[in-house]
Amino acid sequence: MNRLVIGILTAFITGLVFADLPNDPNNVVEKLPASYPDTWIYAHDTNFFALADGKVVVVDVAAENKNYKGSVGVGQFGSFLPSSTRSELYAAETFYSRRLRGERTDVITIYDKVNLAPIDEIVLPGGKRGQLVTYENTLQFLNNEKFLLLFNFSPASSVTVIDIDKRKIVEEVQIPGCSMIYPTAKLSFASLCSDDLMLVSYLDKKGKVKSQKRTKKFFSGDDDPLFAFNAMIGNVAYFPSYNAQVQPVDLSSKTPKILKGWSLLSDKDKSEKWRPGGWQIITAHESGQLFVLMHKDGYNGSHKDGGSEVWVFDVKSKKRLNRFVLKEWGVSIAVTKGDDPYLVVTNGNYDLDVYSAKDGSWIRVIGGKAFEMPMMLHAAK
Amino acid sequence: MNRLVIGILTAFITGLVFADLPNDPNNVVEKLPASYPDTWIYAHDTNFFALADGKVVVVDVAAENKNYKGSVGVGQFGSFLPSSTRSELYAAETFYSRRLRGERTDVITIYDKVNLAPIDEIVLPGGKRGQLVTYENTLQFLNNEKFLLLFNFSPASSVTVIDIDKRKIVEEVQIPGCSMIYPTAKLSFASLCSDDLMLVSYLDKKGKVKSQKRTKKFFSGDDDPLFAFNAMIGNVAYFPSYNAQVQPVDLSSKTPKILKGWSLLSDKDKSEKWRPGGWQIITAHESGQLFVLMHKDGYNGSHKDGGSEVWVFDVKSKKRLNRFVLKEWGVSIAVTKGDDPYLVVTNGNYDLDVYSAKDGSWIRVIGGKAFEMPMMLHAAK
Amino acid sequence: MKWLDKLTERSSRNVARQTSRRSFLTGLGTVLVGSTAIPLLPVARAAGGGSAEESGNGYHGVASQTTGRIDDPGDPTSCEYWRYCAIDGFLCSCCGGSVNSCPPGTEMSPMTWIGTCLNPADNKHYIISYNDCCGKTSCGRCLCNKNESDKPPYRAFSNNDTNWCLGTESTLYHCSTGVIVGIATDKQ
Amino acid sequence: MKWLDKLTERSSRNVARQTSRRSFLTGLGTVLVGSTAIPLLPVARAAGGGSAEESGNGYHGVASQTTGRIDDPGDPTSCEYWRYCAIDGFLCSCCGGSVNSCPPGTEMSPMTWIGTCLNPADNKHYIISYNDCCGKTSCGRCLCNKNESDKPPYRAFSNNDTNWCLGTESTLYHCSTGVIVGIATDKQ
Repeated sequence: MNRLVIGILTAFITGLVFADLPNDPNNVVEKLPASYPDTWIYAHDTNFFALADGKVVVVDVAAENKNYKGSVGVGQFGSFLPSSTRSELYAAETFYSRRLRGERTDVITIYDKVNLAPIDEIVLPGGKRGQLVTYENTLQFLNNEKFLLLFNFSPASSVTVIDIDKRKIVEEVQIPGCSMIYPTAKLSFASLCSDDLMLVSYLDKKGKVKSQKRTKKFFSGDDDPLFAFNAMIGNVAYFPSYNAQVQPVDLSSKTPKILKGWSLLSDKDKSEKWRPGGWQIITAHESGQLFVLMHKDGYNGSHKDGGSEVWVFDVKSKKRLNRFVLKEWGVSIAVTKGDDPYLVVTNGNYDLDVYSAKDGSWIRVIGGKAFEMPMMLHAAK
Repeated sequence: MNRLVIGILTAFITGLVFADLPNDPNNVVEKLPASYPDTWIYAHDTNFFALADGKVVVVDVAAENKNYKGSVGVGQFGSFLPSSTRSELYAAETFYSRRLRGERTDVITIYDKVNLAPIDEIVLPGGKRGQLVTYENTLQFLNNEKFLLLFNFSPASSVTVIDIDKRKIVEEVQIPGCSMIYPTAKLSFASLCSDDLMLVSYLDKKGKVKSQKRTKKFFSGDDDPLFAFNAMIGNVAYFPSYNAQVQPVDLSSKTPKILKGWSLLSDKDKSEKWRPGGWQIITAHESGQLFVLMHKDGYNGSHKDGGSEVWVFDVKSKKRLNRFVLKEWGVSIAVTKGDDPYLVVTNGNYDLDVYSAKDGSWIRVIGGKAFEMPMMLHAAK
Repeated sequence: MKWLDKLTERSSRNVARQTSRRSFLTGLGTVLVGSTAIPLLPVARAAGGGSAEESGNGYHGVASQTTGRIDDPGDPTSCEYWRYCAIDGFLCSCCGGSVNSCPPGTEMSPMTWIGTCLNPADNKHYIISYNDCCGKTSCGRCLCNKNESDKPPYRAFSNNDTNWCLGTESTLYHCSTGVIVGIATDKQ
Repeated sequence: MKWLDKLTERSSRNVARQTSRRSFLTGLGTVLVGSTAIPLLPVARAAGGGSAEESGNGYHGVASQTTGRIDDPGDPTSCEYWRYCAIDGFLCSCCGGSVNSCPPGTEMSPMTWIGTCLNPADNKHYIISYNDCCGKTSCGRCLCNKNESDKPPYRAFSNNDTNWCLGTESTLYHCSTGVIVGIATDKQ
């Protein structure tokens, strides 16, 4: 616009007689609904450049605008889990009296969803909370969310059982040589072990351990390890392997049923060395679709490289339904539930790309330094 | 290189008979000298993207290689001061029992220079430590480094006096309407005040306040405020103003002597609206040279914009000696002491550019995500 | 809470839109023509090409908003929005709050610094209180620093270098609002 | 302490040098030709032009080093240095330590994860202990992630996702070393 036009516009606008803008209301703090829509996800920002200062951001991936809803602090390799039966969020963290040093206090903080404010905390003794780059299965529910289970690593492995109704620790289950918490039936959970099998721990109604049992060996950690990430469809957990096998495990009954595995790859895919890679490399939609983040030219060590495509499989037919070429290189993926699911991808710039999970069309990017490194995306379940 | 050449080279190299590399020594932690060379500076990274997690990095600007010597945590708008008489560093910080919230503890931590490890701390009561984007004059020595003085803001202003020999708080001096600590004679300090003057506080030998006195008004906070940053040459503090005046204040005697000010600008400079701007916008060399970070086309609000040039002045003749055009836009500047001084510039990418302070020639860049935002550069004094 | 712009490489790429001339970035490959920054260097130029992801606010991955009022013009997610003439921090409008409200779980500081900004719609100056929202870590989104009539710390209530998360349960700074608290009658 | 590469815009500009093919960045405007990444997109190309500031290690503002030994070839500030075949974190060589020592004021973790890396000088496999240095905040410099034979967390001592600042006074992770602890006799 030239100066003349600007002048005319200015004269026009300032010629209007406006009443003064009213003073704003005082001291307003936003609130969120008691339960969140299916299109809201929790993006866990591990923040490697200030590891103690991680956070979880609540994001509405369906909204073009005002999609950053709020945040809670979850730092120092913290674990996070949203409840689906209570209006609560759980964050397992480690604090020091002098931020970086001094006295250590491990805590599970309970936040309410409406105010994203802490309402209580459970102090964890022993300084043994497992600190890993954000994994989903380090903090899990059991018994219809009556129990909260936390993975410990000191480097001895164990699982702390917390009664959330009472907000009390009720048990510590030793799981030597094993890792992670994969809930099976109402009162039992499995863990993946270094000797290529699962250890199943059975609890009683009070959360005390009753017994433990090892499955047979069903994979090879030497030759083709299963990722510790999986995707759940119904009660079946789908574990991908480094070399693109899928190992389904039926977790509906007390003792996991190891189902028949299959390969994600055609002969052509194999010759091109397609493999799963990235951080959170697998996700699913309840309709029976599995989404896997894939990269070409895989090699020993490429399993965390991320991927250029997301492949969609039907778990019944074991057929590939779709192959989405990502707009930007992907690091982690999650799919929202419901009839109009979104595929959310943490991209290589550490922004979130939102795609249609139906056809892979790109919809929007959500970022702008909202996160340093949103490694883990929790979709509502 | 083609495959053949690589093959030949590989054959050649592997054809050499090497002894096995020895095992490395175990558990080695580096140490630093008890006093640091003049070419080492302290870069205070305020880290706005994780404010609680700031730090100070010790950097050897004279070294091309291994110039990152170590770091200490100084977060949550912390203040930092290196000793020149002891092998100690002082950091004033604020901690919370749950990192972001919970019980507040303000502390001055004492680090030893050799190990960059905390050796003691002084707990500060009252939760009133002044939290500002890093300023040099919020933490200062008095009485040949026997006293350490810390600025408080709650929003009442005061200065806490600490006896470092005893590591005990000895006094709190109220400085209502004033800010910062500019040491004058052995047992007194000045502060800049909202009513365009300095308040001088006089202590006794134990650090207790004896009396206070206000200077006459000598600048205009309304029309042309003095920056709170200054540069010291001998006992004279040079305060730049927003509009490029320099106000020298002689701090050698108990009561500051307001010297005659002068302008940094020629008529041509004025017509081009050159002004000081950035964060730490002024620094000096003991030989009598003043360095000011300057930008063109100044306006109301440009005083933190940074600058494209550093102008060098002789404070005796009040003449501009040099005009260094910076390789990258500058944010903060500091000059090291000695015969071969360096001009260190925090640039717009938040790396450090190192120049010769003699001729302005660019020497090296030090960065690589070593800092998020090194706003304040402390050179040895 | 006040500070200077963080210049990530991203922001230096989006220099033409993300930053006004009031930024360090003017040194990084741009030249000022009137009030518009024109990228000059190859890097800036390569990245300066607009795309659907770039909203008018200049923050990649942050969609524009409006106030919904013709007499309160502009985009509250943009550093150029009129109320932000002396703001320094992350815009709460990008962080789960709005121009006059704090994100969930933060606490609005009862103490503030004050600016006086010109509303281009009615050509009146308003007194803006830059209340900080406190108690969570840095939001990180939409960092914006404007310093119109900002004074040094010895004029505390006109200073935006101070952490104004004062009188709150926690002094952790999260983001800043721009709340209208009155008309500045003594300005033209 | 192990993790994936942080991709700032800076690193995506320096893609050809900073990252090997073992990086997310291969999706951001590069294509692999043999073992060399060639930048394709204009942004990458504009930034890819070498300058004196860019040392061979690919980290802008970090000067190269050598071990001083012909039988220990490479640059300990480069992610491509042979000992780093399964490292994940900030290289202590860039942080005031070295390939086998911790920066001042940090504590070396007594527990580690183990990699087996091929020394190209003698074509032997060495057992590398990636001892973390702990007790200060993230160094931030020279982030490097390689995962040769890295296993999931249930094979804990071959896993680099775990915070190995264990058994130290503080579990804060600062940087990682690559300490030779032996020859791998069972590898060719």
